Amino acid sequence: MSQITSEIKDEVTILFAGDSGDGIQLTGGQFTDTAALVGNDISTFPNFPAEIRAPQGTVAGVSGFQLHFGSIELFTPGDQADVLVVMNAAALKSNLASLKKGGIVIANIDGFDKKNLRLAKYEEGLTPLTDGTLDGYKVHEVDVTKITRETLKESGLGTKIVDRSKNMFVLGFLYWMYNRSLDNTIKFIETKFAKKPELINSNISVLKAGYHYGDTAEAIASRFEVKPANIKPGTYRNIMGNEATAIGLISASQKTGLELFCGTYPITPASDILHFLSKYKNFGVKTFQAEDEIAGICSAIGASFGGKLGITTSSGPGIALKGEAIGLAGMFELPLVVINVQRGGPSTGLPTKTEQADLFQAMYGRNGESPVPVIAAQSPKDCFDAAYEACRIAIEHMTPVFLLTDGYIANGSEPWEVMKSEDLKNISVNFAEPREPQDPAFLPYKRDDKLVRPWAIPGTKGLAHRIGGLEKDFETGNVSYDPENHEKMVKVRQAKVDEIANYIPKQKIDTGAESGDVLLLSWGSTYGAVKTATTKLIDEGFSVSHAHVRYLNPLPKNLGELIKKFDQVVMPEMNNGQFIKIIREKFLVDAKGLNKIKGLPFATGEIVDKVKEVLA
Amino acid sequence: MSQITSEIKDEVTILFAGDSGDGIQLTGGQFTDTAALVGNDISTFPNFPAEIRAPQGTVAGVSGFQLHFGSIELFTPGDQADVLVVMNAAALKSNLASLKKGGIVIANIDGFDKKNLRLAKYEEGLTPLTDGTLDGYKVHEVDVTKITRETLKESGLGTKIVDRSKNMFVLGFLYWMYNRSLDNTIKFIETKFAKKPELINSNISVLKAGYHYGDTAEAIASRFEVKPANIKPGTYRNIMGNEATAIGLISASQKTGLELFCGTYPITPASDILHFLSKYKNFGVKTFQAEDEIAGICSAIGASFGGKLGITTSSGPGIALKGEAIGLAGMFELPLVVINVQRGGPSTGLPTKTEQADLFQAMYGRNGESPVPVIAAQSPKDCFDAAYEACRIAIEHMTPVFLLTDGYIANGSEPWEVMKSEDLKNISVNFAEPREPQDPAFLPYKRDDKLVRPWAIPGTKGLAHRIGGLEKDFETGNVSYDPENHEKMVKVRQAKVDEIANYIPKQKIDTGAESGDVLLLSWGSTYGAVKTATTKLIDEGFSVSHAHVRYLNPLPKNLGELIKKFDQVVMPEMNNGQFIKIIREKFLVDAKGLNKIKGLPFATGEIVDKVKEVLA
Amino acid sequence: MAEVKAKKITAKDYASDQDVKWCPGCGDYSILKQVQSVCAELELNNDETVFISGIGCSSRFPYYMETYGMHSIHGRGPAFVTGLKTVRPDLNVWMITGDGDSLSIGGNHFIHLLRRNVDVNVLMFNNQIYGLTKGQYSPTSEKGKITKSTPFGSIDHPFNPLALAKGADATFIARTLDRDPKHMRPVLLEASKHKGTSLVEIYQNCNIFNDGAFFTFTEKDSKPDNTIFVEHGAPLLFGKEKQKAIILDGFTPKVVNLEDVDESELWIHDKYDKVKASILVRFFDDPREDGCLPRPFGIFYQEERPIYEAGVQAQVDKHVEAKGEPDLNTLLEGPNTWTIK
Amino acid sequence: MAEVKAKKITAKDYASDQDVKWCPGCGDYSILKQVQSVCAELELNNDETVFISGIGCSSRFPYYMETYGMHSIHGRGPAFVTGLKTVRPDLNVWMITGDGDSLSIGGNHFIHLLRRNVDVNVLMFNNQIYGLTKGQYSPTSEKGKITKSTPFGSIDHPFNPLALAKGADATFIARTLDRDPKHMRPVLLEASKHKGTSLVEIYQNCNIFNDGAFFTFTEKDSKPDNTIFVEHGAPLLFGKEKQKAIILDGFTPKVVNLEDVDESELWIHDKYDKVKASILVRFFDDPREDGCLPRPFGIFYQEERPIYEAGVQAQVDKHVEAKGEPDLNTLLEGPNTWTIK
Ligand SMILES: Cc1ncc(C[n+]2csc(CCOP(=O)(O)OP(=O)(O)O)c2C)c(N)n1
Ligand SMILES: Cc1ncc(C[n+]2csc(CCOP(=O)(O)OP(=O)(O)O)c2C)c(N)n1
Ligand code: SF4
Ligand code: SF4
Ligand SMILES: [Mg+2]
Ligand SMILES: [Mg+2]
Repeated sequence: MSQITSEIKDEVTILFAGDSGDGIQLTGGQFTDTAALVGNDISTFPNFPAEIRAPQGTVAGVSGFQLHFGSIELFTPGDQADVLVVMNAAALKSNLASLKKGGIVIANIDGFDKKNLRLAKYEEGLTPLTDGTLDGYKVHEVDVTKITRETLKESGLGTKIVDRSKNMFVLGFLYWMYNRSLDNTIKFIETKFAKKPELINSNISVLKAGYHYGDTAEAIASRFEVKPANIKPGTYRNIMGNEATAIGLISASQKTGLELFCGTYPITPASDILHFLSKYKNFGVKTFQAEDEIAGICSAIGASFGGKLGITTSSGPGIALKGEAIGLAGMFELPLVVINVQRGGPSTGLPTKTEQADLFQAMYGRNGESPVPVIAAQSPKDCFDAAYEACRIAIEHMTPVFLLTDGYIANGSEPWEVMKSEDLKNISVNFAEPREPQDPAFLPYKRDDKLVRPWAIPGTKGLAHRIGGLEKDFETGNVSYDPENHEKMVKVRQAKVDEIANYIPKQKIDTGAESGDVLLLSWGSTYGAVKTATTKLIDEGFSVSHAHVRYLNPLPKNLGELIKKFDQVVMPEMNNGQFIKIIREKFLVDAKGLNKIKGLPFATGEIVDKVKEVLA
Repeated sequence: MSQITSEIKDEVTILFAGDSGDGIQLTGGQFTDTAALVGNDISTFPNFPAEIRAPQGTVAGVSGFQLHFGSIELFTPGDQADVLVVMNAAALKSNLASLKKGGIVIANIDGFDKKNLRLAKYEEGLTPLTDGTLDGYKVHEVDVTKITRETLKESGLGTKIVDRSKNMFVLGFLYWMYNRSLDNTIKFIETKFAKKPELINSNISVLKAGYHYGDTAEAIASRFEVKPANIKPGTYRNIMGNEATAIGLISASQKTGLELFCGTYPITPASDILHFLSKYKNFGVKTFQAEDEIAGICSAIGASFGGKLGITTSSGPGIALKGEAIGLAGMFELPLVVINVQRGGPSTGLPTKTEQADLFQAMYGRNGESPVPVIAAQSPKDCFDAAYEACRIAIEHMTPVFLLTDGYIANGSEPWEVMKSEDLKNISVNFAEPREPQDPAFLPYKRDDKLVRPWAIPGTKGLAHRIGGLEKDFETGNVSYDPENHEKMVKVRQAKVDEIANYIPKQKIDTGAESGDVLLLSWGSTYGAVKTATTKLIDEGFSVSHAHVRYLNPLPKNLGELIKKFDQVVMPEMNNGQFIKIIREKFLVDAKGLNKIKGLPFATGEIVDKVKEVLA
Repeated sequence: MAEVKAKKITAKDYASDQDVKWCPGCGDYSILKQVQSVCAELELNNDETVFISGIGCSSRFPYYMETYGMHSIHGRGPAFVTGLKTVRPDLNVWMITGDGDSLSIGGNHFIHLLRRNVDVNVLMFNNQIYGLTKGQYSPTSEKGKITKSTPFGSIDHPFNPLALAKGADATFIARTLDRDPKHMRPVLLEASKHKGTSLVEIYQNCNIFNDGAFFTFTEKDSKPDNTIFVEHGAPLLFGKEKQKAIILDGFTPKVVNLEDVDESELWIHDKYDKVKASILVRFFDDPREDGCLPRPFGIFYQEERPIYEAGVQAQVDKHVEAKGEPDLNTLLEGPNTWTIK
Repeated sequence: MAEVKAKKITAKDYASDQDVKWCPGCGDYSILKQVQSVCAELELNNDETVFISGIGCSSRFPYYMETYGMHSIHGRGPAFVTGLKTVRPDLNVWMITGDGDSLSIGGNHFIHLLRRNVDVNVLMFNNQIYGLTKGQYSPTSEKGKITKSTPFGSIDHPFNPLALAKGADATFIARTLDRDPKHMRPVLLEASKHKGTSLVEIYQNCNIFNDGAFFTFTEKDSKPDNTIFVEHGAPLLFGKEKQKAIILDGFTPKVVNLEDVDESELWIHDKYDKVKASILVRFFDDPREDGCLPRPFGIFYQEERPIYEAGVQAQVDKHVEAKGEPDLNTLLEGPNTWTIK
């Protein structure tokens, strides 16, 4: 056994990549759980191919899972990887750019045979393992397939099944590299294959073989240690964004006692919200997979009319179909939450990639003056809070509400300190009271001091009334073509949305001082990258602060004030500049955009560089 | 016969109002034609009820036609009427507010009987003709029904038919009041009833009876004269906005030799474009009344793919359904004209009223970064130029183009100097040339220096290629998930639209000096009112100018410069402030909005007052 | 209904305070009247009844009913209905739609509603025209129809709405006429009793834009020979004296004189028979053509099939039973936690 | 086709240069192969052929064809096709769609395409699942289907696609199977020759999300007793030895032993017979049930009806003839002008 050193690291990013069939997501998930259990902070991001299962070995079929874990607080899945694990040539080809200069490559050499090289479209006769492509990287070639087969040659299992446990070898090897216990994964294997005991043994053997390979292989010069992070004591779980959204919605339903109805139509990357919700039938959740997005939202409005919590979910192209109905919900003044898990656009665009380019669609994608509150989630776990808050605003202010998340945080995950039901903010539901014939006539559009009309649900005695999309009288809600009434109604619908600013928190500076040279002003899923960049810049001595806006409409009342305390405003967005237009228009400040439109989240460095450029 | 004076007037506004069945539109139309023939400038605006034919006598069933004619140039159908003609009590009730203080009311007293008063919901036992409601107005009561029946008592026609010519009496009377010849209307009657000669005589008799009634009736103290306007010599026709749009489209089709295909679905107030287009089959026009708006636009894109001129028309709620397909057309980079005849919104809103509140929907109502050129028409006749220009941009720049008009100009009419085919700007169509196998591979997304890709239509040899909504490679157009390519494509699609600014006229000041205290900056159908107001303000000595923007995206290159020459910018819009947001954001000027959201066009006075307020 | 109800419920109790604004003479009035009267007969509780419509002249209907109501979006009525019924199976829901609303823009929601079998009564006012937008042809307009948008005649082959409904596996299919209130009433009653989506197509005269479209079937002269009123268990007879019958000759329906056929050959209407219904909905000849089959009215088909909202509720109930009352804290905790101390 | 064509046209001439990216083993491959081979047999000109699709795994199809192609919007294929054919009746157009694409979001356009009878070949890849979005149930999934979005089983009654198509008055209705290329080929050929909308439903195995959905109809053991391959003019026979027949007993289709019935009683398939087709499309029993009818394959129905685009063109031609070549100046001038001097 050679001399193996142990290096201590604050944070490490590992990128697992291989064919869709290689069990990449599972491998990544296991490492994540194990890291979480020892108390590392973590942040993950899976990266799926657009094809379901494109031909094995091709670049189109590569699936990736990026995991960032550390002894410090983390806010992103890492800009670039320290370690790249590749199961085949295609995986290397499509991910090498994501590896840090000088990083480690762990390559399954069986995935670099002639056929795989050809499928990955490497030049005939050349292999990147030797042709200089990997100069400057630390490369560990391992014949995973061979060793796995070797390990299980006595198992009596068929080759196909044997080969499926290759990922356990890799996992074991990485556990060794990072000095991790196998216990958690062994437990997992035992549960997972409870009904197929022969697979329990085989998988555990291969896992251990991987671990022991680390011990014995000559090649590896150092192991790494990542200490537990200084995380607030408490009980944690790992949570994906879409899961957090679903749980946030159900929590709002449970806290209010309003049955949750989700009318939706599958679309990437939003479908998982439906999948999660549909499991919780015992929470009274009703999911309706409609014939299209229009039926999805209209059914949700129907449910809201019936006095329940109507939700609809989709992504950009599907949201495009909902505009007319969102306008109607605005006229109805009924609660409704519209969730857009944004993806790369325009049109069908890049369905499995991320982007923030649907903000304007949320703000303005309807005919007429049709204001709708818009809020955005900033990280996987934050989807919970954002979804809960969207429900609160919808119900308490009787309005459709847009919740924007995106593919990056929807599929990404991070640890979440488990909340208790009691910790959740109260949401008040005000159904109109039944009336007797002798009571004064019911006025379905008469507003309270929040400018909110009553929620009068069918089945309530004496409240029978009709609603519709034609302009309505200010109080009775009857159809009205009166010009003055129309203007009054347009203004009051706007005022009602503006009024919400009185019921949301003031804008805070997230990181940095209250005034200074540069304010980084961001929204949505860029949070982690911008925060990390800000910290870095401050460390380097720059006068930079970061404010992150959850409430995009209405804006927090103090936002203008806050902005004006900085000489410059820089706004990173994963689009061609949308929120920046709102800020420029509203506050007449010459904010500068930093725009990335690559279907990928920001790297910290990109933000750091931009700020330095602005300050230069 | 009493002494009748003749007063000379520069301009007069008459508002005809009555039941939908009273022939109001026809009466107004005839007066218009006659006024045009003697050389008056004219501008008209019909005002339909939302119900098809709401119960006779009710306010909901009142139909109106406003006509402004004069010896001076006119740009609006008049703020308030000099003369209000009412066929019944409901017509008075719903239109009195539109009459100038001291104006003339001509009331058909038969329409003020008990039943009519009740239907119009006047208080029991009171009639507005005598209860003081009309104090301060000059009222002429005429028993139109009685005199009409009297006139035709020998005709042998049934009462129902007789009563239908009541409107001719009114028309005759007004011809007398304004000293007009009956000739044009007599010719019209002769043509219209060519197949029913008995109706020719009866209608002409009643028309004359109306005229003679003016001569004999004691009540009328003065006749009016409106001299011919100083109109540019030429041949004119009267044209409605929707008709002008249709003819503009057909003209573009004829000039380019591209067959016109309009895929659409009926909706008020856009349907008339379909109705007009569908008459011109001999111009090779193909209209497709689709099953919905989505099919309408998709079929038009199909036609564009086939190498023809694809058009789709709708109004706000229908446009809401087209967002996804507009995004696709943007990805396809195929010509397409999307026409939105805006109406009162949001949602179903006020279908028969006017508004300009769909600008943001046109700009941003899609997922992802999906820029689309937007232009707007400013008056009924201008719909021709705007439609033609929309086709030019679509074809020459291979892009979907939004054309915005609205209910006000779509249904309004004004004289239009007839154009000749030769006068029309050339539009160049560039189909990709066929290729032989030995030619270099065809690159469907390779751009020319305008950043425009080739139009390669099925049936062309050697150009077989596939297009789709997924992100495409910069040159080959093949599906590409490459991050850099995506950003490049997003930017180039934006640049292509921005590039159009090099192919449109610079922004001009319409009225007033190049610099000054206030710039009135407007767009769309507010043109006439703003121009009239500007003239008035200048006459009163204010330093005010008016610029009217046709090209809303991209903006004319010099707009920023032009704006900055004024101390203040005031932007009248029939919405809650949309274009103003674009101007504020882009030029960081603190423009002030003047917003009217009543389903009605601006009155000149409203604009004048606002400017004075700003300058105070 | 409360037992002490003193006053008899009448149709008027279902009329709202809004002015009815259809054109004078419109067939919609007669339907409104029958529906209000059927509501009275069924003693529906105003507060537990909901009328939902799309957009069109016909879709103004809910405004005129003193019940809960929703005038929604063109063509989307079925989706609102499905959402509402899924969470509120307790309500009595009616959907009002036009031929354009349900078969043009709303065609997809319409067929999905039928296949899902949500428990709602659908009244389709078929006037073979777009009324509200002032007279364009609709998907039920006969070919060659001259309208504002087809000045030279329409080209599209029209839908046969009931054949389409059958193709979508509707569980209750009926047709009636605005001008035959006596026929309409029992059909509406049966429809309202059916558990599932009850589709009633109502031929409705638009006297402004398509006057007389159905006069062949409604006016005294032509009605007897051009219509056949089907009744469960009775043979298909028609004609002024019920002297004509329909039989199936091989696979072809044929008109015969009653006296020429043996009783055993007669086609006995059975509303539960799928095959018969499939053929019956296809009696859709142009009445202007020679030798055409009469147009049937009545209840063509009825089937018991589980209703959608009940299936949804059953799954919820089953899971509540199996897993017990929901505990939010368990949900928040999830299956896998770790603790940092 | 040019006469001097030296090289025989083969299926390969219709394969584009793009990598085919369906999952290995997907039924789509077999369909692609047959379509390319049928194109070759028909010697279609690549430049005059267009494939248009919606969105879904199946809808990636056009990328793989060396013809003009359009991968459009989910469910909207029929609208693009209608626009294209209306202005370009000269093109040979195929539409590719999935069960979700055509029957879920696109249901309305689908039925309108069928009624209008635009001349296009529609291939509906029915895998009874949403493939591209990773496995939710579709409108053709059997009731009780467990998928990602229905972990406890679906509740919706599925569409019978061909019954729906019949209800929408389709003029060509056929069904075939990915795993029976020998059957698929002639069906595709006939479809491509039919003037009007030819609907071919193709049962397609999604081996990732719904593997084996149609194995009853495709695998050797179960196929003979569960399928019936209809042929025009031939009796409805099936079974391993073609020993079973179907007859109509009154109004009820029944399975009998061939030897037990008289030849005259046999149901002879007639693809031009509306009534027979109406009944045949309803042979849609769940094969897991006892006494069920076999599932039919082949061409169920065919009818000659004018095609939409020809009707549109005829009106244009008629008006050009009647009014002469268009004169733009006349149009610009309109009917009523006056002159100011
Ligand atoms: C999205 C949308 N598209 C179009 C319209 C315009 N529109 C209103 S009703 C209607 C058709 C009405 O026809 P039908 O359903 O037959 O009702 P009817 O008026 O004949 O009773 C149309 C096209 C609309 N309101 N909304
Ligand atoms: C407007 C819109 N909604 C939803 C989607 C997501 N989506 C893509 S394909 C598909 C269903 C595919 O099912 P099917 O048509 O049966 O095709 P398959 O993949 O099974 O071949 C869905 C829901 C989309 N692309 N666009
Ligand atoms: S237009 Fe026709 S359908 Fe509409 S209200 Fe008038 S008569 Fe009735
Ligand atoms: S998911 Fe299914 S349908 Fe889609 S490519 Fe894979 S096997 Fe074929
Ligand atoms: Mg209708
Ligand atoms: Mg499918």
